[in-house]
Amino acid sequence: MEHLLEGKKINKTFVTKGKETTALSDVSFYLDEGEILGIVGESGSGKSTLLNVVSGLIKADSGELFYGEENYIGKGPAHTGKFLRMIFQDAKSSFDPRMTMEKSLLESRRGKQDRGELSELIKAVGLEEKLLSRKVSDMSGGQCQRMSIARALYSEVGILLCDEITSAVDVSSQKQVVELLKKLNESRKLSCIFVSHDIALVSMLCGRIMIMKDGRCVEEGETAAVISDPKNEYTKLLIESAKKQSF
Amino acid sequence: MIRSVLKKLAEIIIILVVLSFFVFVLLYIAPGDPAEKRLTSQGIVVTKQVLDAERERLGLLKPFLVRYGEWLFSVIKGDFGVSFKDDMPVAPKLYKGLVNTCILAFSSLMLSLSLSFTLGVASAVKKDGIFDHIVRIFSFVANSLPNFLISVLLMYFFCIKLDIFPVIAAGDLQGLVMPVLSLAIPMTGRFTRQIRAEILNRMNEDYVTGMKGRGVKNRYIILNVVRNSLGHIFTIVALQIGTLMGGSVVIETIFRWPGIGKLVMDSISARDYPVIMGFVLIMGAIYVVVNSLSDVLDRTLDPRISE
Amino acid sequence: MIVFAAAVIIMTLFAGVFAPNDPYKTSATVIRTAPCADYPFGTDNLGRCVFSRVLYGGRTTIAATFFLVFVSFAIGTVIGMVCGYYGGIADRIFMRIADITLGFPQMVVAIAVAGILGAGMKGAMIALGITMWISFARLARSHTYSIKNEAYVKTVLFTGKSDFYIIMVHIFPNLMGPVLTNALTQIGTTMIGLSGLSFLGLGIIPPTAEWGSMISEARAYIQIAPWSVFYPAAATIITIIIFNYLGDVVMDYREAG
Amino acid sequence: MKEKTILNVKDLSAAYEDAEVLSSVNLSLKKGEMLCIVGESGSGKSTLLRTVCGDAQIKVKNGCVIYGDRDITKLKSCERQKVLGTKIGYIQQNPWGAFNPLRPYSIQFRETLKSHKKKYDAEKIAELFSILGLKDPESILKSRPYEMSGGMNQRIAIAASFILGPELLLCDEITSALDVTTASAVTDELLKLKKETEVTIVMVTHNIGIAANIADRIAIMYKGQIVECGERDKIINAPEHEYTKRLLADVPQLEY
Repeated sequence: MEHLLEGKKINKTFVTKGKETTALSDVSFYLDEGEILGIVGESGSGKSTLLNVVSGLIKADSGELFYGEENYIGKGPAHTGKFLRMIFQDAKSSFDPRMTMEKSLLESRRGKQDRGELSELIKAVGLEEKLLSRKVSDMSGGQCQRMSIARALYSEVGILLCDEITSAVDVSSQKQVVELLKKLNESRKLSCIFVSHDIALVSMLCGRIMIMKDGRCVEEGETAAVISDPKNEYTKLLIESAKKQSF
Repeated sequence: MIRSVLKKLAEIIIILVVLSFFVFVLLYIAPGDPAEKRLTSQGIVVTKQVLDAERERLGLLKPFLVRYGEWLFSVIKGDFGVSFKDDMPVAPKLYKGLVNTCILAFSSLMLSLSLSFTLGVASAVKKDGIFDHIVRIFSFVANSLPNFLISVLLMYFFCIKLDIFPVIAAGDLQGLVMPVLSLAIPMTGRFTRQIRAEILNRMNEDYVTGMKGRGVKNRYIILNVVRNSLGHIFTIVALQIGTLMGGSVVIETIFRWPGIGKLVMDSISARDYPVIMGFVLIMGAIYVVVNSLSDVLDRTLDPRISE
Repeated sequence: MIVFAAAVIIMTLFAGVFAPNDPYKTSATVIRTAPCADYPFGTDNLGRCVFSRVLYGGRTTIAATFFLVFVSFAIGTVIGMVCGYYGGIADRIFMRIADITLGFPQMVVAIAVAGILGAGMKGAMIALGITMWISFARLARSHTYSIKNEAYVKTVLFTGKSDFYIIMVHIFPNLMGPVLTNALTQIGTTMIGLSGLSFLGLGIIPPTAEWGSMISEARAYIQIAPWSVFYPAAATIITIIIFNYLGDVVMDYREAG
Repeated sequence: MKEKTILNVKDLSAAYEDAEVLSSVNLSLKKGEMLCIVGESGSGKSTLLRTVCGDAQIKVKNGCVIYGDRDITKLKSCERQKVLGTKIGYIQQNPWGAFNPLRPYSIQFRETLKSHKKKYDAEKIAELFSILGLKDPESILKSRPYEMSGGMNQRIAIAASFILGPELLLCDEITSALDVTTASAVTDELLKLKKETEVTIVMVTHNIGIAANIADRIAIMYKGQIVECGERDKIINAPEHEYTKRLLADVPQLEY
């Protein structure tokens, strides 16, 4: 079957201070249309690097990346921006402090602008239209994060890459953002890769899950199956720790 | 560690070679004919023949790179050529001046460093107290005073009005006081401000809260903060070496202190190129070496600083 | 303080209006006159009005300072932004040069330039500018680098906008604040440097009025006519203090957020 | 367990410069219990701990904190220095926030102990280290904090607090900066230490899930006030306040 997005044997090594750190080794993944894929790992597991490689912000050392049939490895964000958008952890710094929300949103679309659609989208993400005239300093973290989802939607792409997008907001906003993604996934067939360190959160949102550790994918499968019957030792430990935080 | 020192050493050498090349190029493109200048200054009537002979003698007719090479080699051997003014070798003059300048610069550096370190740390620890306010005002004003102004004013009050110190510094201890003060006052102001800011900055680090939470005595906390700041304070000092050099040229000229700065100021009007070149090269070398040293020191004291 | 700064600038800018006498008119009859109604700050060795010369001298110093700071600001910011944005080998070479020249003895450069080209405003400006633009470039570079890594610039990358657009619309306006603050704090330092060089005879050449050179000239007869040293000295110190204070205030304000 | 109150916060209001962060907080601590204060960022939970420690930036507007029979918000700094550490310990969120990152642990342990006129006892340190799962205490003590991982540093910070034998330990989000697996290990070790020493612990956290698993009592903070405080079971199973209910509903739960 043809996947919407697919990565094969991606490798990436960073060199800092003359020391080499392997961030990704032979990582493969796929994303189907209308699916939300969760990637879980702790800091240094390579999950964010993977997302950056997929988005084109970082160039991989080797491997292949497919959007449909097109191999786009080595292409930068100017190219990948035609079919995907990335949403970052720090919602507040995702907006130019000197620009109004409206300008930021309009900037994201390549084609013809449509203000009617814009105000519709703002409502779809659960925000008020008057926020469009605000600057980032007058908005809360949760509002900003929903605004950046609206911005990605306005750019008319079908794939969202979410990098720890709920880590910096409080629990109620976190819940709202997750529910919003679920809703958009159903209503607009939005496909999404959702990276997080919080396996509980991912388990609520994603149909399929990938566990990463030390630059490798250690386990992958249907979320329910992985959580109820983990095969990998590390996955077991992760789930064990997560259970200690639930009630 | 050894690798990084070697790297630094190689870097210093490259910088010095580049610097010497620039100095030589500047000389090459300079207007005026040194041979002619030299002859006139010695009172010889300039004819074509005499001029050519002089040029030949000074080696001005050889190709550029050959001249540069020869000059560089003799400089490495410690020979900076002969003065255009009096045909005496330049190196001993530069050396003698350098020793005097070092006495002056080093004394004022030590004076202002010990003062500003004490003031800076104390006012940072007692932030917003009366003492801190006084130190801040003093250091702000001192930092705003050009040292040529300070020396003129000091000279007027202490040497002319009160007649405590000699107007012309003869190179002895008594003559050293005024020049040292003139150099040290603005520098103390600058250092105090920077050291105070540095310490305050480090006082905000999380571990200070952590130590207080364990009831660690203030004395130990301050020592920890100061210890961590040392590397950066050395860098601050090293970066001011340039200002110190410039300042000593001014001060030496005003107080007629027989240092290298005064020597070079006397040479500028005479277009005595070998002296000027030697001066620029020596000053550049000192600056580069001091800054590389402070860099190495900073990295040793704080290994977190990345390459 | 802004009022004082504005007053200093206006007084010197319109020196022609405020000056009671011609600053260059020598007069053998009024040599070294103590301050009086006609000559508020007295006269110098050639009988020139010190007050008028202080005003005109201020114009020279302040104009040269502003010009120098502005040129350094423009050159430094552009180079800093380009280096910070594109990175790569050119950036690394630039950073090495910047590390070395930061704090490079200006006086040594001035002496080298003056020794070869002869004394003059040009040499003094080159000597000061050679290290000053670096401070702007370093600042602009580090801010460009961090802004470039901010999520909002990364987000714009996906829209396929040109580098020029990103630099002009997103980076430049966001680094103006710190860079302009630096410009303000450089004013005092530049004045100290310029007047110091003139004092040594490496900057402005007499008879053009300039504070440093006025003090240098008058130093010789300070015992007989101390006013001809004190007034330009006071003018220098007060002006520097005003601009340094302004710089401090703006800096503190920015740090407080 | 004997129900003895060791700390009493009465009607406490406090502010940073002009913004009021705590308003009329009442809280009493029983000896030997584990109290978790749960709240979101900006709720004032960390400020509450810092007020007890006597942060110079926080101005107490009203109320008091009674420890022993004194109001510890009014202590002079030299008196406070004697209380902090030996009587009341404090550990913060940043794992690198307990020690000077550039100096070996051993010197810093010595400085800590010397400040309270106590002897350096290598055996006792080794014992604490082994409970905290730190192997090879000697080589650890020789190393410097910047070379160590966050989990290691937080464990050593806990050891440094326990070496002084405090009655009361204030923990400010001490596991929030750590990975989930490390965090749960550190929490387990802290509980082990608590059992051995019978220290009273106040644990501030934004994660009600952690509180539900380790607390005896839970206090919920919202906008500078304690909106609800009670036994763990009561708060988790039968919350009364709207905010508590919302918090419990919004926390992600492992679904399977």
